[in-house]
Amino acid sequence: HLPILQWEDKRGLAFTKNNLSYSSNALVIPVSGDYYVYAQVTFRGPIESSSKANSVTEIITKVADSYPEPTQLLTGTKTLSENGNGWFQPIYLGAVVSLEVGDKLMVNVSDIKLVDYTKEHKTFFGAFLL
Amino acid sequence: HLPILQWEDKRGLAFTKNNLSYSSNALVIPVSGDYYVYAQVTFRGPIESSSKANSVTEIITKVADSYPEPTQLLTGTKTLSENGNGWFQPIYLGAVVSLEVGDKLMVNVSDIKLVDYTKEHKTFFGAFLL
Amino acid sequence: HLPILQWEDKRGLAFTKNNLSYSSNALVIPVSGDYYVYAQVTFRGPIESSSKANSVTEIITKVADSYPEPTQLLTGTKTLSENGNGWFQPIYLGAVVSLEVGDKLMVNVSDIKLVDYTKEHKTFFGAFLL
Amino acid sequence: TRPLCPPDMNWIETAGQCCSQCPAGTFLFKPCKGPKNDSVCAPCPTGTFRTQPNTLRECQACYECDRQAFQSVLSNCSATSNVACGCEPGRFRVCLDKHCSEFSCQKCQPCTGRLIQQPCSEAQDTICDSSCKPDFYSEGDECRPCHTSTLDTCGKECQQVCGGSSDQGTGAMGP
Repeated sequence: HLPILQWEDKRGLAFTKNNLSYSSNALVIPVSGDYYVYAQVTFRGPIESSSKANSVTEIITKVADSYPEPTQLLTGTKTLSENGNGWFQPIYLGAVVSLEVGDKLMVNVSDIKLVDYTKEHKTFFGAFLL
Repeated sequence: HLPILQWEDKRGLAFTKNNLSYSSNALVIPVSGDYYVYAQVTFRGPIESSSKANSVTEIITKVADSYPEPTQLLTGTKTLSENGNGWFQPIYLGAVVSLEVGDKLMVNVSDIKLVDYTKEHKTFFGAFLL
Repeated sequence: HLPILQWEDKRGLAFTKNNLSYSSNALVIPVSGDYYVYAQVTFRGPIESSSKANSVTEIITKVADSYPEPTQLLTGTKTLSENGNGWFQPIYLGAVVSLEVGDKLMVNVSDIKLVDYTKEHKTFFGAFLL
Repeated sequence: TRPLCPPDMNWIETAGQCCSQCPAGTFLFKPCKGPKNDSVCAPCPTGTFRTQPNTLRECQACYECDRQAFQSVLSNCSATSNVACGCEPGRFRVCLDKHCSEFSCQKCQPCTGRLIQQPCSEAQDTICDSSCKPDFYSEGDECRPCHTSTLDTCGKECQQVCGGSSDQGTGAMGP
Protein backbone atom coordinates (compact mmCIF):
# COMPACT_ATOMS: atom_id res chain seq x y z
CA HIS A 1 0.00 0.00 0.00
CA LEU A 2 1.02 3.60 -0.52
CA PRO A 3 2.27 5.52 2.51
CA ILE A 4 -0.39 7.04 4.78
CA LEU A 5 -0.20 10.69 5.83
CA GLN A 6 -0.31 11.73 9.48
CA TRP A 7 -2.36 14.80 10.46
CA GLU A 8 -2.51 17.47 13.17
CA ASP A 9 -6.07 17.42 14.58
CA LYS A 10 -6.03 20.03 17.33
CA ARG A 11 -3.61 22.89 16.86
CA GLY A 12 -3.96 25.87 14.54
CA LEU A 13 -6.83 25.61 12.05
CA ALA A 14 -7.29 21.89 12.74
CA PHE A 15 -10.29 20.68 14.74
CA THR A 16 -12.62 17.70 15.08
CA LYS A 17 -16.20 17.89 16.33
CA ASN A 18 -19.63 16.21 16.13
CA ASN A 19 -17.89 13.02 17.30
CA LEU A 20 -15.80 12.79 14.16
CA SER A 21 -12.53 11.68 15.77
CA TYR A 22 -8.99 11.24 14.59
CA SER A 23 -6.83 8.28 15.63
CA SER A 24 -3.89 6.39 14.09
CA ASN A 25 -3.81 8.53 10.98
CA ALA A 26 -7.51 8.16 10.23
CA LEU A 27 -10.77 10.07 10.60
CA VAL A 28 -13.22 7.72 12.30
CA ILE A 29 -16.86 7.94 11.20
CA PRO A 30 -19.20 8.27 14.22
CA VAL A 31 -22.56 7.77 12.47
CA SER A 32 -23.54 6.17 9.19
CA GLY A 33 -24.52 8.55 6.39
CA ASP A 34 -23.38 10.52 3.37
CA TYR A 35 -20.30 12.62 3.93
CA TYR A 36 -18.55 15.18 1.76
CA VAL A 37 -14.92 14.08 2.08
CA TYR A 38 -12.07 16.26 0.83
CA ALA A 39 -8.28 16.60 0.99
CA GLN A 40 -5.57 18.68 -0.60
CA VAL A 41 -1.93 17.62 -0.70
CA THR A 42 0.73 20.03 -1.94
CA PHE A 43 3.63 18.12 -3.37
CA ARG A 44 7.00 19.77 -3.90
CA GLY A 45 10.39 18.72 -5.22
CA PRO A 46 12.88 17.72 -6.35
CA ILE A 47 14.56 16.60 -3.18
CA GLU A 48 17.92 14.91 -3.59
CA SER A 49 17.16 11.63 -1.92
CA SER A 50 14.08 10.85 -4.00
CA SER A 51 14.47 9.37 -7.43
CA LYS A 52 13.30 11.83 -10.07
CA ALA A 53 9.54 11.45 -9.61
CA ASN A 54 7.64 11.84 -12.84
CA SER A 55 4.21 11.79 -11.23
CA VAL A 56 2.49 12.40 -7.89
CA THR A 57 -0.64 10.68 -6.58
CA GLU A 58 -3.06 11.36 -3.73
CA ILE A 59 -5.72 8.82 -2.74
CA ILE A 60 -8.45 9.08 -0.09
CA THR A 61 -9.12 5.55 1.11
CA LYS A 62 -11.66 3.90 3.40
CA VAL A 63 -10.97 1.00 5.73
CA ALA A 64 -14.01 -0.79 7.11
CA ASP A 65 -14.17 -3.51 9.73
CA SER A 66 -16.44 -5.35 7.33
CA TYR A 67 -13.76 -5.73 4.66
CA PRO A 68 -10.04 -6.56 4.97
CA GLU A 69 -8.93 -4.44 2.00
CA PRO A 70 -8.88 -0.63 1.86
CA THR A 71 -11.26 0.92 -0.71
CA GLN A 72 -9.95 3.75 -2.88
CA LEU A 73 -12.63 6.46 -2.75
CA LEU A 74 -11.00 9.39 -4.59
CA THR A 75 -7.76 9.59 -6.56
CA GLY A 76 -5.83 12.49 -8.06
CA THR A 77 -2.80 11.62 -10.11
CA LYS A 78 -0.69 14.10 -12.11
CA THR A 79 2.43 13.67 -14.19
CA LEU A 80 5.17 16.18 -13.63
CA SER A 81 6.58 18.15 -16.53
CA GLU A 82 8.71 20.36 -14.37
CA ASN A 83 12.29 20.53 -15.62
CA GLY A 84 14.28 19.74 -12.54
CA ASN A 85 14.39 22.97 -10.59
CA GLY A 86 12.05 23.51 -7.66
CA TRP A 87 8.42 22.61 -8.37
CA PHE A 88 5.06 22.74 -6.51
CA GLN A 89 1.94 20.75 -7.40
CA PRO A 90 -1.28 20.86 -5.35
CA ILE A 91 -3.91 18.11 -5.81
CA TYR A 92 -7.44 18.73 -4.44
CA LEU A 93 -10.05 15.98 -4.13
CA GLY A 94 -13.62 16.15 -2.82
CA ALA A 95 -16.85 14.19 -3.21
CA VAL A 96 -19.85 12.70 -1.43
CA VAL A 97 -19.42 9.10 -0.24
CA SER A 98 -21.68 6.82 1.77
CA LEU A 99 -19.98 5.71 4.98
CA GLU A 100 -20.82 3.41 7.87
CA VAL A 101 -20.22 4.04 11.54
CA GLY A 102 -16.66 2.91 12.37
CA ASP A 103 -15.30 3.41 8.86
CA LYS A 104 -11.83 4.96 8.81
CA LEU A 105 -10.74 7.54 6.21
CA MET A 106 -7.09 8.01 5.32
CA VAL A 107 -4.98 9.84 2.77
CA ASN A 108 -2.29 7.91 0.89
CA VAL A 109 0.39 9.48 -1.28
CA SER A 110 2.81 8.17 -3.88
CA ASP A 111 5.89 9.50 -2.07
CA ILE A 112 5.72 10.91 1.43
CA LYS A 113 9.05 12.72 1.00
CA LEU A 114 7.48 14.90 -1.72
CA VAL A 115 4.65 16.14 0.53
CA ASP A 116 4.86 19.79 1.62
CA TYR A 117 3.80 19.48 5.26
CA THR A 118 5.36 22.84 6.26
CA LYS A 119 2.14 24.93 6.23
CA GLU A 120 -1.29 23.79 7.43
CA HIS A 121 -3.06 25.81 4.72
CA LYS A 122 -1.29 23.98 1.90
CA THR A 123 -2.03 20.37 2.87
CA PHE A 124 -5.34 19.56 4.61
CA PHE A 125 -7.98 16.83 5.00
CA GLY A 126 -11.56 16.81 6.26
CA ALA A 127 -15.14 15.53 6.07
CA PHE A 128 -18.66 16.65 7.04
CA LEU A 129 -21.98 14.87 7.30
CA LEU A 130 -24.63 16.09 4.84
CA HIS B 1 -21.22 21.83 -28.23
CA LEU B 2 -18.53 19.83 -26.45
CA PRO B 3 -19.08 16.08 -25.93
CA ILE B 4 -21.12 15.07 -22.85
CA LEU B 5 -19.82 12.40 -20.47
CA GLN B 6 -21.90 9.36 -19.54
CA TRP B 7 -21.89 8.18 -15.92
CA GLU B 8 -22.47 5.02 -13.85
CA ASP B 9 -25.15 5.83 -11.25
CA LYS B 10 -25.69 2.56 -9.38
CA ARG B 11 -22.71 0.25 -9.21
CA GLY B 12 -19.63 0.58 -7.00
CA LEU B 13 -19.35 3.91 -5.16
CA ALA B 14 -22.02 5.50 -7.37
CA PHE B 15 -25.49 6.20 -5.95
CA THR B 16 -28.38 8.63 -6.27
CA LYS B 17 -30.86 9.46 -3.49
CA ASN B 18 -33.19 12.18 -2.16
CA ASN B 19 -34.92 12.08 -5.57
CA LEU B 20 -31.84 13.35 -7.34
CA SER B 21 -32.05 11.12 -10.42
CA TYR B 22 -29.79 10.39 -13.36
CA SER B 23 -31.13 10.06 -16.89
CA SER B 24 -29.70 10.59 -20.40
CA ASN B 25 -26.30 11.66 -19.11
CA ALA B 26 -27.68 14.25 -16.70
CA LEU B 27 -28.44 14.66 -13.01
CA VAL B 28 -32.05 15.88 -12.77
CA ILE B 29 -32.84 18.39 -10.01
CA PRO B 30 -35.90 17.27 -7.96
CA VAL B 31 -36.48 20.44 -5.93
CA SER B 32 -35.47 24.07 -6.44
CA GLY B 33 -32.68 25.33 -4.18
CA ASP B 34 -28.96 25.90 -3.79
CA TYR B 35 -26.78 22.89 -4.57
CA TYR B 36 -23.06 22.25 -4.18
CA VAL B 37 -22.20 20.75 -7.57
CA TYR B 38 -18.82 19.08 -8.18
CA ALA B 39 -17.00 16.92 -10.71
CA GLN B 40 -13.49 15.64 -11.30
CA VAL B 41 -12.30 14.39 -14.68
CA THR B 42 -8.90 12.74 -15.00
CA PHE B 43 -7.55 13.26 -18.50
CA ARG B 44 -4.72 11.12 -19.85
CA GLY B 45 -2.79 10.86 -23.09
CA PRO B 46 -1.36 10.91 -25.57
CA ILE B 47 -3.39 8.47 -27.57
CA GLU B 48 -2.28 8.13 -31.15
CA SER B 49 -5.57 8.74 -32.81
CA SER B 50 -6.11 12.11 -31.19
CA SER B 51 -4.31 15.11 -32.58
CA LYS B 52 -1.71 16.39 -30.13
CA ALA B 53 -4.02 18.11 -27.63
CA ASN B 54 -2.45 21.19 -26.16
CA SER B 55 -5.18 21.74 -23.59
CA VAL B 56 -7.97 19.89 -21.76
CA THR B 57 -11.25 21.40 -20.60
CA GLU B 58 -14.03 20.25 -18.26
CA ILE B 59 -17.31 22.18 -18.04
CA ILE B 60 -20.31 21.54 -15.77
CA THR B 61 -23.36 22.81 -17.69
CA LYS B 62 -27.04 23.27 -16.87
CA VAL B 63 -29.93 22.75 -19.27
CA ALA B 64 -33.29 24.22 -18.23
CA ASP B 65 -36.72 23.83 -19.81
CA SER B 66 -36.99 27.58 -19.54
CA TYR B 67 -34.09 28.23 -21.89
CA PRO B 68 -33.05 26.67 -25.21
CA GLU B 69 -29.29 26.96 -24.66
CA PRO B 70 -27.11 25.23 -22.03
CA THR B 71 -25.57 27.48 -19.36
CA GLN B 72 -21.92 26.94 -18.46
CA LEU B 73 -21.78 26.84 -14.64
CA LEU B 74 -18.15 25.85 -13.88
CA THR B 75 -15.16 25.52 -16.18
CA GLY B 76 -11.67 24.14 -15.66
CA THR B 77 -9.28 24.51 -18.57
CA LYS B 78 -5.57 23.57 -18.43
CA THR B 79 -2.89 23.72 -21.10
CA LEU B 80 -0.65 20.71 -21.38
CA SER B 81 3.10 21.09 -21.23
CA GLU B 82 3.76 17.36 -21.12
CA ASN B 83 6.37 16.32 -23.64
CA GLY B 84 4.63 13.57 -25.48
CA ASN B 85 5.04 10.50 -23.33
CA GLY B 86 2.24 9.33 -21.05
CA TRP B 87 0.59 12.13 -19.07
CA PHE B 88 -2.22 12.45 -16.48
CA GLN B 89 -4.11 15.63 -15.60
CA PRO B 90 -7.00 15.75 -13.10
CA ILE B 91 -9.35 18.77 -13.10
CA TYR B 92 -11.63 19.27 -10.06
CA LEU B 93 -14.53 21.74 -10.03
CA GLY B 94 -17.04 22.52 -7.29
CA ALA B 95 -19.29 25.40 -6.28
CA VAL B 96 -22.74 26.41 -5.05
CA VAL B 97 -25.30 27.16 -7.78
CA SER B 98 -29.01 28.03 -7.62
CA LEU B 99 -31.07 25.46 -9.50
CA GLU B 100 -34.74 25.02 -10.35
CA VAL B 101 -36.72 21.80 -10.24
CA GLY B 102 -36.26 19.99 -13.56
CA ASP B 103 -32.89 21.53 -14.35
CA LYS B 104 -30.40 19.03 -15.79
CA LEU B 105 -26.67 19.02 -14.92
CA MET B 106 -24.08 17.57 -17.29
CA VAL B 107 -20.32 17.39 -17.67
CA ASN B 108 -18.77 18.33 -21.03
CA VAL B 109 -15.16 17.73 -21.97
CA SER B 110 -12.91 19.02 -24.71
CA ASP B 111 -12.01 15.52 -26.00
CA ILE B 112 -13.80 12.41 -24.78
CA LYS B 113 -10.97 10.17 -26.01
CA LEU B 114 -8.63 11.75 -23.44
CA VAL B 115 -10.89 10.95 -20.45
CA ASP B 116 -9.63 8.26 -18.04
CA TYR B 117 -12.86 6.40 -17.33
CA THR B 118 -11.08 3.22 -16.15
CA LYS B 119 -11.41 3.82 -12.37
CA GLU B 120 -14.47 5.27 -10.62
CA HIS B 121 -12.31 7.06 -8.04
CA LYS B 122 -10.46 9.06 -10.70
CA THR B 123 -13.42 10.56 -12.60
CA PHE B 124 -16.62 11.39 -10.68
CA PHE B 125 -19.56 13.82 -10.61
CA GLY B 126 -22.15 14.74 -7.99
CA ALA B 127 -24.35 17.32 -6.26
CA PHE B 128 -26.09 17.83 -2.91
CA LEU B 129 -28.75 20.23 -1.70
CA LEU B 130 -27.59 22.69 0.98
CA HIS C 1 0.36 41.39 1.27
CA LEU C 2 -0.62 39.80 -2.01
CA PRO C 3 -3.23 41.57 -4.17
CA ILE C 4 -6.89 40.94 -3.25
CA LEU C 5 -9.40 39.96 -5.94
CA GLN C 6 -12.63 41.89 -6.49
CA TRP C 7 -15.83 39.93 -7.18
CA GLU C 8 -19.24 40.40 -8.87
CA ASP C 9 -21.91 39.48 -6.28
CA LYS C 10 -25.22 40.09 -8.07
CA ARG C 11 -25.16 39.64 -11.82
CA GLY C 12 -25.20 36.36 -13.74
CA LEU C 13 -24.57 33.25 -11.62
CA ALA C 14 -23.37 35.33 -8.65
CA PHE C 15 -25.63 35.72 -5.59
CA THR C 16 -25.45 36.20 -1.83
CA LYS C 17 -28.12 35.05 0.64
CA ASN C 18 -28.73 33.92 4.23
CA ASN C 19 -27.16 37.22 5.32
CA LEU C 20 -23.78 36.28 3.89
CA SER C 21 -22.87 39.66 2.41
CA TYR C 22 -20.13 40.97 0.16
CA SER C 23 -18.41 44.29 0.80
CA SER C 24 -14.97 45.76 -0.01
CA ASN C 25 -13.73 42.61 -1.70
CA ALA C 26 -14.72 40.31 1.16
CA LEU C 27 -17.47 37.88 2.14
CA VAL C 28 -18.66 38.92 5.59
CA ILE C 29 -19.66 36.12 7.98
CA PRO C 30 -23.12 36.78 9.50
CA VAL C 31 -23.15 34.03 12.17
CA SER C 32 -20.40 32.05 13.89
CA GLY C 33 -20.02 28.44 12.79
CA ASP C 34 -18.29 26.00 10.50
CA TYR C 35 -18.33 26.97 6.84
CA TYR C 36 -17.21 25.15 3.72
CA VAL C 37 -15.21 27.85 1.93
CA TYR C 38 -14.07 27.42 -1.68
CA ALA C 39 -12.58 29.37 -4.58
CA GLN C 40 -11.21 28.69 -8.03
CA VAL C 41 -8.91 31.09 -9.85
CA THR C 42 -7.99 30.43 -13.47
CA PHE C 43 -4.62 31.93 -14.22
CA ARG C 44 -3.48 32.55 -17.80
CA GLY C 45 -0.45 33.94 -19.57
CA PRO C 46 1.98 34.92 -20.72
CA ILE C 47 1.15 38.58 -20.94
CA GLU C 48 3.96 40.75 -22.20
CA SER C 49 3.66 43.40 -19.54
CA SER C 50 4.38 41.04 -16.66
CA SER C 51 7.75 39.53 -15.92
CA LYS C 52 7.91 35.83 -16.83
CA ALA C 53 6.02 34.21 -13.92
CA ASN C 54 7.35 30.81 -12.90
CA SER C 55 4.57 30.08 -10.41
CA VAL C 56 1.02 31.13 -9.51
CA THR C 57 -0.52 31.22 -6.05
CA GLU C 58 -4.08 31.54 -4.73
CA ILE C 59 -4.75 32.06 -1.00
CA ILE C 60 -8.09 32.29 0.83
CA THR C 61 -7.48 34.52 3.84
CA LYS C 62 -9.53 35.54 6.86
CA VAL C 63 -9.44 38.95 8.52
CA ALA C 64 -10.98 39.16 11.98
CA ASP C 65 -11.62 42.21 14.11
CA SER C 66 -9.98 40.31 16.95
CA TYR C 67 -6.60 40.06 15.25
CA PRO C 68 -4.68 42.66 13.20
CA GLU C 69 -3.05 40.17 10.80
CA PRO C 70 -4.85 38.23 8.07
CA THR C 71 -4.86 34.45 8.57
CA GLN C 72 -4.08 32.24 5.57
CA LEU C 73 -6.80 29.55 5.54
CA LEU C 74 -6.15 27.71 2.26
CA THR C 75 -3.30 27.98 -0.23
CA GLY C 76 -2.80 26.55 -3.71
CA THR C 77 0.57 27.20 -5.31
CA LYS C 78 1.75 25.71 -8.61
CA THR C 79 4.96 26.17 -10.57
CA LEU C 80 4.59 26.78 -14.27
CA SER C 81 6.38 24.67 -16.85
CA GLU C 82 4.69 26.25 -19.85
CA ASN C 83 6.89 26.95 -22.82
CA GLY C 84 6.10 30.52 -23.65
CA ASN C 85 2.96 30.40 -25.73
CA GLY C 86 -0.53 30.73 -24.23
CA TRP C 87 -1.08 28.79 -20.99
CA PHE C 88 -4.03 28.27 -18.59
CA GLN C 89 -3.81 26.99 -15.00
CA PRO C 90 -6.87 26.65 -12.75
CA ILE C 91 -6.36 26.30 -8.97
CA TYR C 92 -9.31 25.05 -6.86
CA LEU C 93 -9.37 25.23 -3.06
CA GLY C 94 -12.06 24.16 -0.61
CA ALA C 95 -12.29 23.14 3.04
CA VAL C 96 -14.24 23.51 6.29
CA VAL C 97 -13.09 26.34 8.56
CA SER C 98 -14.46 27.66 11.85
CA LEU C 99 -15.46 31.31 11.53
CA GLU C 100 -16.80 33.98 13.86
CA VAL C 101 -19.52 36.51 13.11
CA GLY C 102 -17.90 39.54 11.40
CA ASP C 103 -14.96 37.60 9.99
CA LYS C 104 -14.09 38.62 6.43
CA LEU C 105 -12.99 36.15 3.74
CA MET C 106 -10.87 37.25 0.80
CA VAL C 107 -8.94 35.72 -2.08
CA ASN C 108 -5.34 36.84 -2.67
CA VAL C 109 -3.31 36.00 -5.74
CA SER C 110 0.36 36.15 -6.61
CA ASP C 111 -0.17 38.40 -9.68
CA ILE C 112 -3.52 39.97 -10.47
CA LYS C 113 -2.58 40.53 -14.13
CA LEU C 114 -2.39 36.74 -14.61
CA VAL C 115 -5.99 36.17 -13.45
CA ASP C 116 -8.51 35.20 -16.14
CA TYR C 117 -11.49 37.40 -15.23
CA THR C 118 -13.19 37.12 -18.63
CA LYS C 119 -15.78 34.40 -17.83
CA GLU C 120 -17.67 34.01 -14.52
CA HIS C 121 -17.54 30.20 -14.69
CA LYS C 122 -13.72 30.08 -14.71
CA THR C 123 -12.95 32.12 -11.60
CA PHE C 124 -15.35 31.96 -8.63
CA PHE C 125 -15.50 32.17 -4.82
CA GLY C 126 -18.07 31.14 -2.22
CA ALA C 127 -18.95 29.74 1.20
CA PHE C 128 -21.84 27.99 2.94
CA LEU C 129 -22.68 27.25 6.57
CA LEU C 130 -22.71 23.56 7.49
CA THR D 1 -45.32 15.13 -14.29
CA ARG D 2 -46.05 18.56 -15.79
CA PRO D 3 -48.56 19.50 -18.50
CA LEU D 4 -47.10 20.56 -21.86
CA CYS D 5 -47.20 24.34 -22.33
CA PRO D 6 -48.07 26.13 -25.58
CA PRO D 7 -45.04 27.04 -27.72
CA ASP D 8 -44.43 30.56 -26.34
CA MET D 9 -45.06 29.61 -22.71
CA ASN D 10 -43.07 27.71 -20.06
CA TRP D 11 -44.17 25.74 -16.99
CA ILE D 12 -43.38 27.70 -13.79
CA GLU D 13 -43.23 25.41 -10.75
CA THR D 14 -43.86 28.12 -8.17
CA ALA D 15 -46.83 29.46 -10.14
CA GLY D 16 -48.09 25.95 -10.81
CA GLN D 17 -49.01 26.94 -14.37
CA CYS D 18 -47.72 27.88 -17.82
CA CYS D 19 -46.54 31.48 -18.08
CA SER D 20 -45.65 33.59 -21.12
CA GLN D 21 -41.97 33.69 -21.96
CA CYS D 22 -40.06 36.93 -21.54
CA PRO D 23 -38.51 38.21 -24.79
CA ALA D 24 -34.75 38.07 -25.47
CA GLY D 25 -32.97 40.84 -23.58
CA THR D 26 -35.22 40.45 -20.54
CA PHE D 27 -35.74 37.97 -17.68
CA LEU D 28 -38.66 36.77 -15.56
CA PHE D 29 -39.00 39.31 -12.76
CA LYS D 30 -42.36 37.96 -11.48
CA PRO D 31 -44.15 34.79 -12.68
CA CYS D 32 -47.74 35.01 -13.92
CA LYS D 33 -50.62 34.36 -11.55
CA GLY D 34 -53.38 33.75 -14.05
CA PRO D 35 -54.76 34.69 -17.49
CA LYS D 36 -55.28 38.31 -16.50
CA ASN D 37 -52.08 38.48 -14.46
CA ASP D 38 -49.27 37.69 -16.90
CA SER D 39 -45.50 37.28 -16.36
CA VAL D 40 -43.66 40.44 -15.37
CA CYS D 41 -40.42 40.72 -17.34
CA ALA D 42 -37.56 43.11 -16.59
CA PRO D 43 -34.72 44.21 -18.88
CA CYS D 44 -31.33 42.52 -18.38
CA PRO D 45 -29.17 44.77 -16.16
CA THR D 46 -26.11 46.26 -17.89
CA GLY D 47 -23.35 43.72 -18.18
CA THR D 48 -25.82 40.86 -18.67
CA PHE D 49 -27.79 39.46 -21.61
CA ARG D 50 -30.31 36.85 -22.83
CA THR D 51 -30.20 35.86 -26.48
CA GLN D 52 -33.48 33.91 -26.38
CA PRO D 53 -37.04 34.20 -25.02
CA ASN D 54 -37.03 32.70 -21.51
CA THR D 55 -38.54 32.36 -18.09
CA LEU D 56 -35.23 32.52 -16.18
CA ARG D 57 -34.78 34.47 -12.96
CA GLU D 58 -31.56 36.16 -14.07
CA CYS D 59 -29.66 37.11 -17.19
CA GLN D 60 -26.25 35.69 -18.09
CA ALA D 61 -23.19 37.78 -17.21
CA CYS D 62 -21.35 39.09 -20.28
CA TYR D 63 -17.89 37.71 -20.95
CA GLU D 64 -15.05 40.23 -21.13
CA CYS D 65 -12.31 40.46 -23.74
CA ASP D 66 -8.85 39.72 -22.38
CA ARG D 67 -7.17 43.11 -22.84
CA GLN D 68 -4.02 41.91 -21.02
CA ALA D 69 -3.68 39.24 -23.69
CA PHE D 70 -4.17 41.73 -26.60
CA GLN D 71 -7.75 40.76 -27.35
CA SER D 72 -10.02 43.46 -28.77
CA VAL D 73 -13.79 43.90 -28.73
CA LEU D 74 -15.36 42.98 -32.09
CA SER D 75 -18.87 43.73 -30.79
CA ASN D 76 -19.95 44.95 -27.40
CA CYS D 77 -22.22 43.00 -25.08
CA SER D 78 -25.85 44.07 -25.51
CA ALA D 79 -29.03 42.98 -23.75
CA THR D 80 -29.49 40.31 -26.42
CA SER D 81 -25.92 39.26 -27.28
CA ASN D 82 -22.67 38.42 -25.54
CA VAL D 83 -19.46 40.35 -26.24
CA ALA D 84 -17.44 39.09 -29.25
CA CYS D 85 -13.66 39.26 -28.94
CA GLY D 86 -10.90 39.21 -31.55
CA CYS D 87 -7.22 40.23 -31.68
CA GLU D 88 -5.69 43.69 -31.77
CA PRO D 89 -4.29 44.82 -35.13
CA GLY D 90 -0.95 43.17 -35.89
CA ARG D 91 -1.93 39.98 -34.04
CA PHE D 92 -3.68 36.73 -34.96
CA ARG D 93 -5.60 34.04 -33.03
CA VAL D 94 -3.88 30.92 -31.70
CA CYS D 95 -6.72 28.59 -30.71
CA LEU D 96 -6.31 26.53 -27.55
CA ASP D 97 -8.94 23.98 -28.48
CA LYS D 98 -10.75 22.68 -31.50
CA HIS D 99 -13.65 25.07 -30.93
CA CYS D 100 -11.44 28.11 -30.38
CA SER D 101 -13.53 29.11 -27.37
CA GLU D 102 -10.19 30.08 -25.82
CA PHE D 103 -7.46 31.74 -27.86
CA SER D 104 -4.37 33.87 -27.39
CA CYS D 105 -3.30 36.72 -29.71
CA GLN D 106 0.19 36.27 -31.15
CA LYS D 107 2.20 38.90 -33.03
CA CYS D 108 2.09 38.61 -36.84
CA GLN D 109 5.47 37.83 -38.36
CA PRO D 110 6.90 40.79 -40.30
CA CYS D 111 8.35 38.95 -43.39
CA THR D 112 11.47 41.13 -43.30
CA GLY D 113 13.14 40.98 -46.69
CA ARG D 114 10.48 38.76 -48.20
CA LEU D 115 7.35 39.39 -50.24
CA ILE D 116 4.08 38.74 -48.40
CA GLN D 117 2.18 35.82 -49.92
CA GLN D 118 -0.84 36.32 -47.65
CA PRO D 119 -1.27 39.16 -45.16
CA CYS D 120 -1.85 38.47 -41.46
CA SER D 121 -5.55 38.08 -40.58
CA GLU D 122 -7.65 37.47 -37.47
CA ALA D 123 -7.44 33.74 -38.05
CA GLN D 124 -3.94 33.28 -39.44
CA ASP D 125 -0.35 34.56 -39.32
CA THR D 126 1.23 36.32 -42.31
CA ILE D 127 2.43 33.88 -44.97
CA CYS D 128 5.81 35.05 -46.28
CA ASP D 129 7.30 34.21 -49.63
CA SER D 130 9.93 31.48 -49.32
CA SER D 131 12.52 33.42 -51.35
CA CYS D 132 14.07 36.77 -50.47
CA LYS D 133 13.13 40.06 -52.11
CA PRO D 134 15.51 41.59 -54.69
CA ASP D 135 18.61 43.17 -53.02
CA PHE D 136 18.20 40.78 -50.07
CA TYR D 137 20.27 37.64 -49.58
CA SER D 138 19.40 34.54 -47.57
CA GLU D 139 21.31 33.84 -44.31
CA GLY D 140 19.97 30.87 -42.32
CA ASP D 141 16.22 31.44 -42.35
CA GLU D 142 16.58 35.24 -42.56
CA CYS D 143 16.71 37.62 -45.51
CA ARG D 144 19.34 40.38 -45.11
CA PRO D 145 19.70 43.56 -47.20
CA CYS D 146 22.72 43.61 -49.47
CA HIS D 147 23.75 47.05 -48.29
CA THR D 148 24.38 45.79 -44.78
CA SER D 149 26.88 43.20 -45.93
CA THR D 150 30.62 43.88 -45.90
CA LEU D 151 33.42 42.21 -47.83
CA ASP D 152 34.16 39.66 -45.09
CA THR D 153 30.53 38.91 -44.21
CA CYS D 154 29.32 38.43 -47.76
CA GLY D 155 29.40 34.68 -48.27
CA LYS D 156 28.71 32.69 -51.42
CA GLU D 157 24.90 33.22 -51.30
CA CYS D 158 25.35 36.92 -50.61
CA GLN D 159 27.80 37.37 -53.46
CA GLN D 160 25.50 35.61 -55.87
CA VAL D 161 22.66 38.00 -54.99
CA CYS D 162 24.51 41.16 -54.08
CA GLY D 163 27.81 40.57 -55.97
CA GLY D 164 27.00 42.86 -58.98
CA SER D 165 25.66 45.85 -57.04
CA SER D 166 27.94 48.97 -57.25
CA ASP D 167 28.08 49.91 -53.59
CA GLN D 168 29.06 46.45 -52.47
CA GLY D 169 32.78 45.81 -51.92
CA THR D 170 33.82 49.43 -51.39
CA GLY D 171 33.58 49.12 -47.63
CA ALA D 172 31.49 52.27 -47.47
CA MET D 173 28.10 51.19 -46.16
CA GLY D 174 25.11 53.39 -46.67
CA PRO D 175 22.24 53.35 -44.07
